[in-house]
Amino acid sequence: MAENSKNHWRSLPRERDNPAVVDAGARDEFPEPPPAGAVQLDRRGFLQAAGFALAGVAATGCQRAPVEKAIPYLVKPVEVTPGRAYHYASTCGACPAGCGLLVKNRDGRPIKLEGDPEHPLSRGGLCAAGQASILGLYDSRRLGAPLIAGREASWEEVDADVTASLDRIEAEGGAVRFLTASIHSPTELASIESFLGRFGDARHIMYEPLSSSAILDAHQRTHGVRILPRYRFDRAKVILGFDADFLGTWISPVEYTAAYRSVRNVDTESNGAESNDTRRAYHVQFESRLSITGGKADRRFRIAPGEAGAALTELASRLAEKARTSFEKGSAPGSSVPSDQLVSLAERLWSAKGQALVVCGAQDVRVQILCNFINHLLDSYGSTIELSPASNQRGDDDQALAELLEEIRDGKVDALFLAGVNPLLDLPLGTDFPEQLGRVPLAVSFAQRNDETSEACRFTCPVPHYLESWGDCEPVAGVVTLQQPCIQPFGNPRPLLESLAAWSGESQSGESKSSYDIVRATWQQRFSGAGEAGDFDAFWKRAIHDGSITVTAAPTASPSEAIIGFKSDAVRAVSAARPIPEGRYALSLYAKPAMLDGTHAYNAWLQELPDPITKIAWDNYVCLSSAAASDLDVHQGDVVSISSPEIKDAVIELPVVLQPGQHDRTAAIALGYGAKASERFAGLGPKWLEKRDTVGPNGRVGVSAARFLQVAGGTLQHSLTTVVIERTARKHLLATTQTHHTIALPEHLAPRGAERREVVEETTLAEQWQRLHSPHAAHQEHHGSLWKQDHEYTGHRWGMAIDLDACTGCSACVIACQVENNIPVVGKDEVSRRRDMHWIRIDRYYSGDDDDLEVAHQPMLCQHCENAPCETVCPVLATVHSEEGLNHQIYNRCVGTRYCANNCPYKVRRFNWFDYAHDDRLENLVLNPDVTVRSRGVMEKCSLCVQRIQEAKIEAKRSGVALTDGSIRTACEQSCPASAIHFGDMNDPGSRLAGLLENPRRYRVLEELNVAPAVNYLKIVRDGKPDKQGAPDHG
Amino acid sequence: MSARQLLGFFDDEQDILDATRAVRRNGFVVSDVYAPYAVHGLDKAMGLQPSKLPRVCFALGLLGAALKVWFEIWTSAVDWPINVGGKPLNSLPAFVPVTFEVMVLFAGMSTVFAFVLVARLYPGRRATPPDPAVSDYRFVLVIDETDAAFDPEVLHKLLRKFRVRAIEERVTTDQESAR
Amino acid sequence: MASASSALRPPLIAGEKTPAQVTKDICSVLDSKPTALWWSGFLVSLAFLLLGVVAVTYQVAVGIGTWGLNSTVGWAFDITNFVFWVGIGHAGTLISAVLFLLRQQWRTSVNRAAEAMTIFAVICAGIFPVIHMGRPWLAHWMIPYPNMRGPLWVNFRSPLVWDFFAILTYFTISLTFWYVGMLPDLATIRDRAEPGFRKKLFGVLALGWDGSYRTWIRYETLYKLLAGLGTPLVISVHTIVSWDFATSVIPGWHTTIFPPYFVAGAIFSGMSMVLTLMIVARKTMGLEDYITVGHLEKMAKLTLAVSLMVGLAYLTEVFTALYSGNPYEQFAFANRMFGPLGWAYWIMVTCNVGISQLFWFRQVRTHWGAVFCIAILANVGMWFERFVIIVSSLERDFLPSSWADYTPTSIEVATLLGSFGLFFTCFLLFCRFVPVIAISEVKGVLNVGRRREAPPVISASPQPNPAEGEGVPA
Amino acid sequence: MNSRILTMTLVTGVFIVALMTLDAVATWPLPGSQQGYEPVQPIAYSHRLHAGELQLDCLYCHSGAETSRHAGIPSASVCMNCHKFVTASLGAVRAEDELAQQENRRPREVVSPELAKLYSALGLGDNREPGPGLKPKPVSWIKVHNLPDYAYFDHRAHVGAGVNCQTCHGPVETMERVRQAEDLSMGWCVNCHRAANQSGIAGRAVDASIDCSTCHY
Repeated sequence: MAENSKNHWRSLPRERDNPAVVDAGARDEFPEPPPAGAVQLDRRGFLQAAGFALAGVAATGCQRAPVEKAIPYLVKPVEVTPGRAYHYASTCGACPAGCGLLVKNRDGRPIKLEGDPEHPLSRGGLCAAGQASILGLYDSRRLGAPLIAGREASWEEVDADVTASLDRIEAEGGAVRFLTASIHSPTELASIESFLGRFGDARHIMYEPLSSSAILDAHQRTHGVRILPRYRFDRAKVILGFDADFLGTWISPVEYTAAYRSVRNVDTESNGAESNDTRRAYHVQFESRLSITGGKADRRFRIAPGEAGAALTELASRLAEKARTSFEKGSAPGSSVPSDQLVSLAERLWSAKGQALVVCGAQDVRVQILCNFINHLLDSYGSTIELSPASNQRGDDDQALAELLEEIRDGKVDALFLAGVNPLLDLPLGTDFPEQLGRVPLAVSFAQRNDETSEACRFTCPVPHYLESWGDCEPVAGVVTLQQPCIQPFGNPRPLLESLAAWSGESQSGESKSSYDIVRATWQQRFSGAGEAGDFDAFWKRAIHDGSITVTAAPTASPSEAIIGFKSDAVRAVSAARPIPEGRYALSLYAKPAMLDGTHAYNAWLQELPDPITKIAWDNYVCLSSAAASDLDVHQGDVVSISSPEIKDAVIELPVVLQPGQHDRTAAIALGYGAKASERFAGLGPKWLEKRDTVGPNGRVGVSAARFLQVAGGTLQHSLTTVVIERTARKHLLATTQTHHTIALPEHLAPRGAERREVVEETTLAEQWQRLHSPHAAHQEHHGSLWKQDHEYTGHRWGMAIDLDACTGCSACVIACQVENNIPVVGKDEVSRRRDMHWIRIDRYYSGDDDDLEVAHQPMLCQHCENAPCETVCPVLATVHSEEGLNHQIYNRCVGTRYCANNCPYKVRRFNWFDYAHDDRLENLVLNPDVTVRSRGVMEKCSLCVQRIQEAKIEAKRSGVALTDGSIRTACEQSCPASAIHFGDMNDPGSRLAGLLENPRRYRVLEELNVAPAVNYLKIVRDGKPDKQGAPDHG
Repeated sequence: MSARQLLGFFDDEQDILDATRAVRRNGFVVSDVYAPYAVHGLDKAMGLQPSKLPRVCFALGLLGAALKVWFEIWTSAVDWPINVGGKPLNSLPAFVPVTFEVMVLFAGMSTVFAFVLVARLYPGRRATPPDPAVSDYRFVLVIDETDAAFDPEVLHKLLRKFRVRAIEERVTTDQESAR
Repeated sequence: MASASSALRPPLIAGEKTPAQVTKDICSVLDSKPTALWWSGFLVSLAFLLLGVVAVTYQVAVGIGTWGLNSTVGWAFDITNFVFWVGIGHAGTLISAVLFLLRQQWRTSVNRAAEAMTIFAVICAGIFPVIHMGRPWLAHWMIPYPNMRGPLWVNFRSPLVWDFFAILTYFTISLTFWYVGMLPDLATIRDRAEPGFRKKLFGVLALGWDGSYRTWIRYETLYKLLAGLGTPLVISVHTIVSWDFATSVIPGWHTTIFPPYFVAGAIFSGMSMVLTLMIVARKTMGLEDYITVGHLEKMAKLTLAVSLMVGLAYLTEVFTALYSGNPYEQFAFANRMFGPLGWAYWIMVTCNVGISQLFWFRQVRTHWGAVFCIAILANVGMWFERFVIIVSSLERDFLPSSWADYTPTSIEVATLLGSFGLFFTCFLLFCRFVPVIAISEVKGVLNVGRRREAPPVISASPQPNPAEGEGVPA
Repeated sequence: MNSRILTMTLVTGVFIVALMTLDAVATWPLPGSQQGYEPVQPIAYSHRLHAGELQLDCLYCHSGAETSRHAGIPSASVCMNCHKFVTASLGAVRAEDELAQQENRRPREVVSPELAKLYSALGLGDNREPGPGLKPKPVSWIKVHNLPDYAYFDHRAHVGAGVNCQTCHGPVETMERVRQAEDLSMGWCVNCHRAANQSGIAGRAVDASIDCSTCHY
């Protein structure tokens, strides 16, 4: 940790020339940990006394608090005021979607990532992975220095070796390959290009484990240019999804969620209308396993993984008729979807011509071509699908990848550079691949951690976290965002750009160009090239300040002129899917919204985040429909062994999870698990007598299913394999945070007439429309009070409204809350004991049957009841009500009787069963200095981010202006991509919240208890489904 | 001063009852009776006033309750009024249980203290029963030899009627037995 | 006169004892060396006590997480044990106070032991609310003492604060009652003891009691007063304990029947525990003459009566749920009976209402073995009653999403055993050092139902009216 | 009548005992109260001199107090604003001058030992110039006013409301070495807030909430 912590304290690049502060950092920020007793005493003081580095010294006697030192800067940076937060605009590097960030810095270190509301794509949202990526910055296991054959080395050595062998290869004209994840940084692309330029046989190959390359290939065939189009869900009125989890994991979920919400919101007049032409977007999802996208769909069809083609063919033929285009439908339809459904669907699509959008996640070029064809017939290109400006969020090319792997096997590659990828984890490579990779003369891996791939490479070059380095992004042509460092790098990593610069022979003198110069240079050139008006420095300053700018897309970025009209000759009907052999199951390998492809496997927050659908944390598993499970005679938690006749010696063992709404012949397994990075979680969590370990028998979290991926037909296919499933005798403990999955009570216990709990309320589009246009407002139940009312809320009265119709369950809010409020990670055992500490719990309820499953997500947090049952029972006044309607939990007063939690009807209170570890002093830097780190034995719960409220109020007082609505945004609200959460002042008639309280969809959970929650919910809107409540006026 | 006393020793509760009555009827002054256990009616026979402890009990019980209810209202509604679960600051009904308990505590304990005070019982007090067997089975009737009119003969005769086991005369100087 | 009614009233104390004999019989236990039986019992209890101490120390050192609780089920063994022990603690005061006021003279043989039991049970009970806290070292914050926090007082609306005061009062009053009741006997021991430490010790404890009747009369008044205070106290204490649940919002807790329900249950469990201990005592310490089959039978009858009350409470509870039309309540009870903890519910019903019906039969009532078994089972049942009420209600409350199950850990089980260890250790020590039977009170009832020897030949005394001879003071 | 007297005595007794305990307990200090804490600082900086005699505004050095939760300890560069030129007390300089006149030589520069520490901290050599091999090393002051970790105090709010620094920090301008004047207990804070709500601060009405979340979150 020592070398990682080195000079972390320097807050900004321009402090670089102040060795004094560096030194201060080196010596004083991280003293030897004081004796156990004292650690607890000053753990938070260490963070709290902002602007100082507090060195904890062991307590001098019991009564006296420990001596705390205060070490000021020698020369204080201008923008750093101890205790004041300041924000930098930057770009998220957690995935290639490139969402906008506002990095909240405190005392020279980032402590929270917030979505950038001005960002043209993400519009203020930020996903769970993005929120959590800040933890990677303070990861004490990151590489601090380059490795040569596993031994630490200096950059000089590395440069010498690498350049030497590069020169040799150049001379011999050897093959140089550069394998990266999708890159949309113009500068990186350019410098890789220029770096490879000097070699005769050089290629830059991008790939993604969750590949979308079929889409690009399809457009190559149909539009003559290999690009990923930009999908404009915000322009669609009818949305068709085929195995594309575009709200959860597909390409750019945050962007899509925001767009999707904008056309689904029934409160906006246009979407609220009933007539078909202006009603809200109608969404149909065809999928083999239940995704959060499917959960939001108006109509959902279970299809086998290979079946999309057949369904699309049928649709295509119907639409072709309408469009009077010829289309060889070929053999009889092999789709299990009732054709009348498809007919009406075709009707619907046709009627929405120009406003329809069909997206497909299948990794089969023929299917994607069909999809393009349909979109073409529906005039989607140019309206709901943009080819220019196109998206750069995916640039993967599986064909090239396949060739590369071939070359490596044959030992034809002389130099291999891997950046931001971990093929040994996420590609279906044989067990012999590592030493094949070892045989590559020059294998260089650019990585933050020593992962599977780096181990196999001779050179491992640590790259800085994206919050530590300069960079630029162009997720969509013309939308440019910058990354700027918010803290000096820990250890001594070197940005990819600088390494390339150093090796491309440009800087022989030894001192290499800084990435800052390189990025700036690119833009200088682009600026002049694009002939923008005005002076560059102004442009550059604005760019850095705003974080994102829009420029006319660079010619390379947008091949508009290359695009040709739709080439229909490529279009072929896709006959019925390959039948799934008897006794086998079609395997669908998918990604979880948090874990994605496994790049974040090191991230405890994401590992502990319950999956939005299964509500299981700390594991991957094989999902089966209940029918399949009964066929196999297995139950939840039974371990099964999964093997495939198609792939030799690929056998994995995973626990079974019963998943409603899943296709009966499909088994679904999440990718990204079983990563080496997760070995660190061994022994995580409180240590005690009956503790169980977080990692599985393989010493890692979950098991990697990458072996079942297949490279076929030029694409990396994640749902091609069919597997044999055999039960074993063993069971596996699953850490699930919700065990009862429906709002319906168990049949044999349910009182007649109350089989279903009205916790999540629903309405229909028709009813909603009629309400919206009928005079009478939302009906309010009034309960008389036994007590005389002693407490008027005259000033502010904080409250919240959560739109269940908007909520997709993506869980971004859960992580945002965890980061903001210093919520500890407790480990698998504790989670499995139902002691997860998340302040927001997203309840997920199913209703209906497998074929017509309805999913409801309900974020459940402290409801801040006006008549709070928890407060009355607390003996020591540790939880009381504030003058502003908040329910306070005072940690330092709490004695931990847990009576309040028992008496909470919503069960949203969390108890510190143990002292949860905050031992990693580096990781502690991510803690929010404005929130107490709770000790053992105290209750905690959602505070509606009272620290933000206080900050805003004090700041308003100081500057003498009144608080404006929206100036306080809770962490969850801020990060929600669907902006489903609204915090505000209920006493302010002008506030958004006040408006929402008038909304006919507004209701309060368990209102009949008369606890009068301050958190309100807006009913889910179902499309034409009968109202579950029966009573239209309810709520 | 010194007092001359005549002690009659009995073994049966009925005898001591009758004897006491008879002695007093014959105009003698019963100074005290020592008994191993409470004999019903003996107090009447001795002509003792009923104890006044109940008054102490009642008064202090009331005082305790009053103090407590005042304290509860003062702390919750006056000294630091805090909104707890939307309940009124002075939620009187919720204060009843504690008030009751404190009332009982005050009443009970104060009565006990009052008892030890009036009975002059305290740790280390020397117990001087006229006969060590008093705490076992023996009853002792103590009669003051008051004036010249006092005739031991009559008394002896009288006591013998009630199967007195023994009679002896004592001169006590301490106030102990003259209580 | 007694003789008139002797035919109707069997003697309370067997074996034609004289006061002197009584003293001898009861005190001899204290003079003699402890029996092997006593030693074995004592060592076993001590072992359990140590186990409990270890468990509690571990839990306080490591955290409440060492118990099987979770975010949904915040109370289980801890509060179950608390209510269980408080319940046990109720019989003592009941027998000494209520039966005293009701002039049930047979109580004299058992009240001392019962009161002792009360005190030890309350000690056991009092431990749990403290150790169940997340931060037990801050337990004193329950006391509204002046402080430098503003001052910040306590929340007098919280049933836990009520509990604190109730338990405190109950313990203090019971202890006083017990001690005051023992004063004459302490004097007896003092007077029998050879000069030496024992004599000195008991001399101090006896506060110089000399059996003067002027003291006796005040003593009687005091005793009556304490009994009068103790009776409502007993009821209030368990009422308050029941309010821990009744004042909450959780279906299955939030019900008005709880106070009588809990009080009945408490008396039931207390009676059973007294029965258990009585049988043990009379067997191991040869007190058959004092704790007669008659006593057992009377206790058994009482137990039967209370068990019927408990049964009625169970029925009423279910009926209320059905009749209320409150779906949450209805589900709570359906779940209690047929849900995951159904087995526990049926154990409770069987032990508390079912088996005790055997007491209808005289043969059962008078057979000490049978009585012993039934009493034990009743205690098991009562423990489960509290467990079912607390856990099954918490496991399945309002939001299905937060339903969770509870399984105890080894630490919790050890703690429960430890509390039993503590209880029996205390009780066995009590048997050794103070008279287990109220000597002076027993002497008072020796003549009940017994023909006195012939009156003196010459009797100048007027015939005492029958009423006097009858009403022998208790 | 015996017992009536008794009742009286008992009642009064109970009262007296109660009052005595109340009084006694109320004056117990909270464990960890550091009132009177007066640690020795690495550099003997005198608030009496700077804030008292020279009457420097507190906010000149503790500039954070207006704008931030923390008043902050001035960075060494702030000291240098003056001490680039002022290197010793006037007395010392005069003395050197006289000495120089007697020995008729040019007066040497006088640097007070305490200021020397400051210079060395900044890594400055002769004439306050960065010298070769001189390594800057920040001054580690000892924090005097420590609040518990769970209590949040915001200087902004108080300075903004017009609370004097001395209200909480005592007469710093008279202190050679800073001492914790108040006990900084919760009761002390709360009662000040109550008083402020009653009578306002400097005549202006203020809203000094005594909600728990004012300090605890």
